[in-house]
Amino acid sequence: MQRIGVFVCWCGSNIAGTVDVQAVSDALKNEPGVVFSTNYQYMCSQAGQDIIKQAIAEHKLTGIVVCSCSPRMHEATFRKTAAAAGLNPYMVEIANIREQCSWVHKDMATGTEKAIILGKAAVAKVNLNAPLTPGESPVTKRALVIGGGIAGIQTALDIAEAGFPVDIVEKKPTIGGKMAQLDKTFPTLDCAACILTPKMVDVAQNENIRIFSYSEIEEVGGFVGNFKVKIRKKARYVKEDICTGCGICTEKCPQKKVPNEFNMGMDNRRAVYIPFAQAVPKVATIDPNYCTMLKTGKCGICSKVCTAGAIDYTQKDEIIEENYGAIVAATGFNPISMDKFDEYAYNQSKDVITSLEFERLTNAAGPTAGKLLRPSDGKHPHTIVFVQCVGSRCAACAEKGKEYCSKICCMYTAKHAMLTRDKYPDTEVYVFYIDVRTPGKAFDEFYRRAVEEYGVHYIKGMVGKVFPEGDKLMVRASDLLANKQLNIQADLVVLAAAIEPDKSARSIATMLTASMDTNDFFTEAHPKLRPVESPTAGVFLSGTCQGPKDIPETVSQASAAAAKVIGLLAKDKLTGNPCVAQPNELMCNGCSSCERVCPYGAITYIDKEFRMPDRTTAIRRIATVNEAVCQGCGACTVACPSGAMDLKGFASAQIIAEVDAICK
Amino acid sequence: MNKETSKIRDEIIRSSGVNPKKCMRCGKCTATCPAFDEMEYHPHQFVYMVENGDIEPLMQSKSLYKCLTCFACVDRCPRGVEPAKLVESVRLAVIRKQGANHLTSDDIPALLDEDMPQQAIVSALRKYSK
Amino acid sequence: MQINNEFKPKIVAFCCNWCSYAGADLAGNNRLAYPENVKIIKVPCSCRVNPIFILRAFQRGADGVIICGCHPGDCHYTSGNYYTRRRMALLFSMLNYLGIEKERIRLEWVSAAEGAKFAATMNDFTSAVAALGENKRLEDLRCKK
Amino acid sequence: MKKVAYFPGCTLRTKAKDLDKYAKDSANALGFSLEEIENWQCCGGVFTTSKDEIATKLSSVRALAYAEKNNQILLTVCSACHNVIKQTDNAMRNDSEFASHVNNYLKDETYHGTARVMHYLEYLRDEVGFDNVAQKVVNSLKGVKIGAYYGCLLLRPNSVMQMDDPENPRIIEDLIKALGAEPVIYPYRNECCGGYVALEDAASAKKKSVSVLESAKQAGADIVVTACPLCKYNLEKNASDVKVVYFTELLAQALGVKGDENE
Repeated sequence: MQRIGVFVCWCGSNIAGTVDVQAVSDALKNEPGVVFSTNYQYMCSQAGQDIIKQAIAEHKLTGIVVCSCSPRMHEATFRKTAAAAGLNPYMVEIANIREQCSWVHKDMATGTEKAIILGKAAVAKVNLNAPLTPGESPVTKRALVIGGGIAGIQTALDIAEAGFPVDIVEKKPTIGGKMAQLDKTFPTLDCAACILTPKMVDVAQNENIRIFSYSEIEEVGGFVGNFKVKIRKKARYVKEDICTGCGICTEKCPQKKVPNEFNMGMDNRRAVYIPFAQAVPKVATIDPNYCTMLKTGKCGICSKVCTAGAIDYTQKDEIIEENYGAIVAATGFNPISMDKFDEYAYNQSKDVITSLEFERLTNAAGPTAGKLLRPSDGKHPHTIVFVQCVGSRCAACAEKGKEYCSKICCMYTAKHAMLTRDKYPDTEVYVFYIDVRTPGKAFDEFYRRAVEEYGVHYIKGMVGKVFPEGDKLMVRASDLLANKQLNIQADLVVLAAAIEPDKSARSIATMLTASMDTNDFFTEAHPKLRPVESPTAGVFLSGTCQGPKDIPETVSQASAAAAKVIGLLAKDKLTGNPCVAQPNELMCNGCSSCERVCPYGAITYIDKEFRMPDRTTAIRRIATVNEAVCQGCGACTVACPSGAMDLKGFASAQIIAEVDAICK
Repeated sequence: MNKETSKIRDEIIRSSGVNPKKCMRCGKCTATCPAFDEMEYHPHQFVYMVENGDIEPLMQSKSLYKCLTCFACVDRCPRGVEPAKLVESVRLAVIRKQGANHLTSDDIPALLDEDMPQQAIVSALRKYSK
Repeated sequence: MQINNEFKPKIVAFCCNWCSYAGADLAGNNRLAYPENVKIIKVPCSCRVNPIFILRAFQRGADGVIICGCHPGDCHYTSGNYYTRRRMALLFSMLNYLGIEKERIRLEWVSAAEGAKFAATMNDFTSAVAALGENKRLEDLRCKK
Repeated sequence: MKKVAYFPGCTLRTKAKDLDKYAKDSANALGFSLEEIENWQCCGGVFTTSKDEIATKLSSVRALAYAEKNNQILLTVCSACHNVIKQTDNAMRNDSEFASHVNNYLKDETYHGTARVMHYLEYLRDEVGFDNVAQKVVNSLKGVKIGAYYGCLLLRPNSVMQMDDPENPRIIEDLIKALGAEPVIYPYRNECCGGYVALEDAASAKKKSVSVLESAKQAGADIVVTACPLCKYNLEKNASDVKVVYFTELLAQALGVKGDENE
């Protein structure tokens, strides 16, 4: 039999105003198991907590009921109080007589009556409580970063700097991501490569960082502190440890007609390639879709010219298994396809390009060596039209565009317009905008400079249609402020395509059991207060996989995610939730019903030897619960046909006792 | 906005099924309108003016009979506003009044040439008269 | 004080810890009144609610039982509320077969942000149950001679 | 021979007899026959978008109900008829209030939204197959440069018409290729010709039609094909030296069923 103490809180007048607290403590005094009952003005205060501690000692209490505010408010407080007095913290139950009683009822009589019933239910439950000890699990002191763009790079560097080992998994042959493709960065106009490539080198040289490039996540198991991950290292047909990155193979390969994805397909690369000069790792990769040797078995030139002997046509995909304490998603973004927006004639004219293609056209390492030339005829364009919000803020139909604002386009378009006018003052530049959105440090000043100093024509209105006519592009647009329809004869049209999460994000989210929104951006645990954590413990978010953001914002978020990871990895052990499922071995018949409903894969089966009544032994298959994996939802307890599965802290008998107390 | 105006506005919004509040003022409808030069009020103005109950000038305007119903604005609007349907509902608010048909069958012979297909006549009558 | 002889149904509400219980707290924070007949039992997830608990409540004289969980897709445990939805569909039809009116049992999705919905739901449910009058008790045949 | 329910439309009985005749003859050559539905009435030429325009849509609904009752595809050739019937079908499927209003008028001919409206072009693409059309060609149009003129009615509103990419269509170009000719893509092929406004404001229609034809001519087209009598009228009236013909005429010519005058 328990020895229960009841403590009724007044919460000043919050409770005492509508509930006769004395009557409640008197009524509960007579409940089975109750040996002490009192009330006090503020139970959560130091004095109130002392009353509880004193009563535990004086009356040798084994259980406690606090009738007070919501357990979401002070359950932890009173559990600590009990623990300080030597009582198991899970012997404390809260009757919520504030949020669910005094605050929603006006009448003293009804409030008091309900408070008594809620108290009785809590007493009935505590009578069946048992001391619980939370399990502990060790923390694997290694982090995984999925994605090697600027977000993944920054997160990995910060974690490594704190002394923890980090692995970066990048599906492309090199890290660097989208930032590596950019020319200059707003609002300071420093060159992207100049600030990114040193970081890429830091990553390569950091002893705590391993890079798995040309690799993908295959499988994720385990839980916070103890993730088990399988990584598929795709065959690149080049021995990474031997290749010196000299590039001779990439010059001699006879297959010259492979669209170069790094330059957005605006020029060609070979079948064996290094994406760009500053690639990390600087190792060649053979593209199996184009390599003649791999496809037909005839060629082998790259192997012949490689003095290091790094080419290996027999290489196979390799699966690497590694354990991690924390995982960071940094899967990034892509511009959306322009196929559904052919009123802008993207598929009808080579001279209609996206902004990312424009970046490559102005980049010194791009297909035109940094000279702004039209893709169709290589001529210098004299009139350029930029169109903003192509596919962003588009709510007409889901398969066409994105309802959200892509956030970065206003600024990079201002940058493109400004740089064009700076380098080629003979060029007329028009920007069609719906709104110019430039919140950010020195952002609006930047945009105004494009207008005021560089003479970019900003026109409030939208382009309706682009007609490719001869070697010109007739741009039909509106100028809303002048109430005019404009027809501009342009040489180049640049579309600010909306951005969307990388297509791989969804399958990665599924593997991580991390949730996503309808746009396939990862959701954060709390939109304001926990912006870099996913709701799944141990999974963190970095960069544009969580929502559109520019480089400064991405880097801040990347460092924030790293701080969270470091906080986790700094712990030696994680304390679990003791309210987990527990099977009764004698009742379990090994039917697997519980295993099938468990969302966490926490239930497995073992064969155990039992002594039978006739003194023989029998081996029976029974369920066991991994307490570190179980999150305590209770789905298995209902699925179990024999009633063998129960949930600690929310046992069937306890809940039935509460039901009985309420219905009495 | 007085009661009468707001009644007309609500009726136009109801019968067209267009929600002008969805408009984000990008002007793509006007940018794409092939009848821009013939119109005094342009598609984005129809949306804005209906929303604000500024409907009388629209009802007086010849723009009502210049819209080609080509649906370019409907297809290209990023917010799904469908300005052409609004133009039609404003026009209906005019021609449904007693004796306010814009075109009657008596007007037709003068407008015809020998190649004019029936399609043009029935279409115009359907759009311009009740 | 007015003497109130009107029928006051006993109502048991099972609320999941993450959404609906927090929704009930929010109703309290905003002082949104609902009938005192409603007594809440906290469960970690709506999928912890065993049909036996509901039958037990009807055995012990409850006039109505309501189960509240997170909205579909928002379950803290990913899929718990989907289990609840399927289980309750079966249980409700069985209760109907036993002669318990379908208005006496309800499954609702209430998020942590929906304090107003919680209060409105409880008001609505209580008046629906009150309109039906007292429930007949389920009896356990095993207890009869 | 497979029979297909066919809605010809008023203009095909008068000014656009060619569009109709060649469609029928070509169908026969391709192994299907166009069976005119009973007691059809003029579709009205344009779709009235207002939700409370009921009477103007009844003729289309009757045609749809006929196809539904006989469990048939409802085939159209004229762009305008196709646009009106397809949009009416869409309203009947998705606006239940409108549908019940309409069905109240139609005692024995109520429509429940299950007919399949197809344009002749779609039928050639999806049912016959352009490959099969190409095999039946006897007079290849090799070397002829043809610009497809879609106008607005075949493609828009795209959410309803669902015929092709509304901004970069290819269905007529694919047919032109199947007939052995060379399709010419020009930017104004999905711009409006001026439509029925021509009746009142010939200048407006002229401006639009001239832009279309100029665009086609600049791109090198010798002939422009259309599926719409009104487009043909507007373009021809303002024609420069580009010939405007119905796509069915071209088809009949390639299939060798046009009659002797051009052979």
